[in-house]
Amino acid sequence: MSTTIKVRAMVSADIATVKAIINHPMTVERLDKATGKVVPAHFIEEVVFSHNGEELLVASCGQAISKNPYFSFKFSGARSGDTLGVIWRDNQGKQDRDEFQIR
Amino acid sequence: MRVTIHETRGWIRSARVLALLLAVASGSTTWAEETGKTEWVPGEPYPTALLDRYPCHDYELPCGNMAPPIVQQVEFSGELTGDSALGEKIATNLRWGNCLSCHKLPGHPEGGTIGPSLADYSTRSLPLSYTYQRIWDVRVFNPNAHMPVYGPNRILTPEDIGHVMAYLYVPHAENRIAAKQD
Amino acid sequence: MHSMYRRMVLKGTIAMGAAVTAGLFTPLRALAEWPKTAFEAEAVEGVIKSLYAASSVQDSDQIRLIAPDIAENGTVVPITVDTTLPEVDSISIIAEKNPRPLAASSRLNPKLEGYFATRLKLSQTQNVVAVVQSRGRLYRASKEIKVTVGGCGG
Amino acid sequence: MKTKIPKAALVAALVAGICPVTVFAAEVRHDFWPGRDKVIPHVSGDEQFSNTYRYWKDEMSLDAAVTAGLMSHEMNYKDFRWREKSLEGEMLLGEGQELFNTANEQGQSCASCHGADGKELEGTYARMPKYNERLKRVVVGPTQIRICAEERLGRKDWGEDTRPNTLLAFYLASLSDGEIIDVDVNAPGPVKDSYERGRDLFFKRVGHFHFACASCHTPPSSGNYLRGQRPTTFFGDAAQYPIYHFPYQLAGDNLSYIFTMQHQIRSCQQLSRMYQGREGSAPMTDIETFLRASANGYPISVPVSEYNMNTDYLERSQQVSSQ
Repeated sequence: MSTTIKVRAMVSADIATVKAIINHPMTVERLDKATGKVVPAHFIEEVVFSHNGEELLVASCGQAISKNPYFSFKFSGARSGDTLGVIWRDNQGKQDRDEFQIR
Repeated sequence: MRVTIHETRGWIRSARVLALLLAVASGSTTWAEETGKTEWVPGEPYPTALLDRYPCHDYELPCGNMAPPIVQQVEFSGELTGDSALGEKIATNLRWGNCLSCHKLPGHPEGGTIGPSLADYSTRSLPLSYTYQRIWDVRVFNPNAHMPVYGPNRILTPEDIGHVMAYLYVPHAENRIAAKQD
Repeated sequence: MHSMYRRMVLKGTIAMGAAVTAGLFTPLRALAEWPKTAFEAEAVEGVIKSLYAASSVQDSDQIRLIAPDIAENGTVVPITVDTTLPEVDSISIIAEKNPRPLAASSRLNPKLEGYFATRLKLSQTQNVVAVVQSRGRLYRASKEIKVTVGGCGG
Repeated sequence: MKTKIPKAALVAALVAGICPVTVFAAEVRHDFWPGRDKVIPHVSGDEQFSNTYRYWKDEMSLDAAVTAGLMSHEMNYKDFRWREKSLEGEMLLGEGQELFNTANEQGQSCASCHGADGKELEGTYARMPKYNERLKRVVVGPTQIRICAEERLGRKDWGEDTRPNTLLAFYLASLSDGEIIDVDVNAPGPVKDSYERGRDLFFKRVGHFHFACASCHTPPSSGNYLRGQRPTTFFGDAAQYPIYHFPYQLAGDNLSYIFTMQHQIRSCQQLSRMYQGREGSAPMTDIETFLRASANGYPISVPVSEYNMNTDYLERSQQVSSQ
């Protein structure tokens, strides 16, 4: 069970609403006053959501997405008990994946 | 711009002056420190360690039993010579005058709504000394006003207030246009 | 015409894909390559041109961009895009006055409702624009969000 | 352009005049924000202050107000702070639970005395702060955790303002989710005195701006915009603390945005240019006692987040205003 992704997915009247949070600093490129060096941006570039293995949504992100990014979307044709897959990858090669039950 | 300050007389006030002198006598806030250079750099966060110069919530520190600042009545005469752009910087900077937190300002509709909107202040042509007193120590008009006591607590110097007034009375070009749209 | 053909093929594969038992089917294509030029473009037109290879964008009242008028805090501004346009396959969010305007761009499977929400960092008061691609055409809606530093003093 | 304050003359005259009497310290009269006498230690006290209480006093009236399209600040922000648990907050509960169960070198953990996952502590957070007989002082949640950790587990680094203490307080408060707050301030005693001192501190005008907490947290300020935010009235607010307060972080603070009550007070003091109290100190405990007692009769709701991040409340009001 990954500790970087948290999802709340609920079905009501055939429409599933997904709310997801990813634990990530999402820092922008900035000048470190102490060392005077430029600290490169560190942010999630892509998040892929899938339903029972079938790709649903690919969200590409820039540096303007807030820290601990939040995504929400809705889709039809889901039943409680289905699995929702989440994969994220950032611009420094880190990534994580996890699967959740739709309630 | 000539400014004179009159301590508001009255029995209660002199009791407070007495208390402040006692505080001074007890060495917690030396008069030199009061009138000398403040270490706070306006525009920077106020160093929390220095905030014990003003009344505070503590039980042991002297600031816990310090008298509040004395109400000061001030007058203002002469021309308005402040710099409008600097006045805007003072009024909108959270770490300086911070007027924007409570007031909408010329060209800044995102201001607060606790105080009345000042977006069109220049059109009201209010006397300069009224505005100056309003900013210096609003308690002369209303003891329970929300405004900070800019003068007695040395948040703004008379020059700063001059700049803010210049910004209010003569908002520079783009603020005037924006103010009209509000 | 070309993109229409591409979509029919895409639809076909997804229909076929759904028939395959759940666990077997893993996302076919490798993780998409991140649209770098779009995310680094500094002008809004540049963003749209490099993302969608088209430049004509129509205003549409079928897109609702739901966000606060005055942001409580510029580093976390909730933005929701809710559209009734048919067959939406992409929703992008652009913050015009941010150093790099393109904030997010999502590609949707047709099963999805035209709904996408996230939280943005906005550098100053500005217009936030939602661009929706529906049936190969681009539609937009925008809203001005006033951004001020949160909190009262400091 | 120099401000002419006749200081030298003023100082000389007064100091010379009163030297012989400096022995007794004059009783200092502080400035207080109006409203101190209207306060009662119960959440219904809000009726004396803002007219929003009738919208959020219980589940039913809150649902009615929400469907009527009222904005969050008209419901003292209880719409999302009561009806929706915070996804971000839930991410950190696991860490709090882990801390509760982690044993020190001698194999002792909080769970050794209080039951696995703090079973026996359910509901206790709703009755804090309490008078601690042994320590002869009123203690709030984080202080009790510090003392327990120090004395029972030998952990010296779980003080009030640290990550373990804050996440433990957050976890323990979540065990009391739904419990009705009941701080015992009716019987005369140390907790009642602490409540009254806290009330006076809450209304006392302090700091560079000469603000009181009440300057912003009572009408007409509460409900109005303070830049991008709208202050709430303080009644019932303690029921949601410790709260997930993203994106605010005090300098050097890696508490993943969980703010305990006193952490929030410190943050507000910093923002309002008031001298910052030390978490766990007597004045801060008194203010927390006052705020928690002002939430008496209201159910705890943890974990919730400080800001309303879902935009349905905006949709509601747009629909209502466009009708």
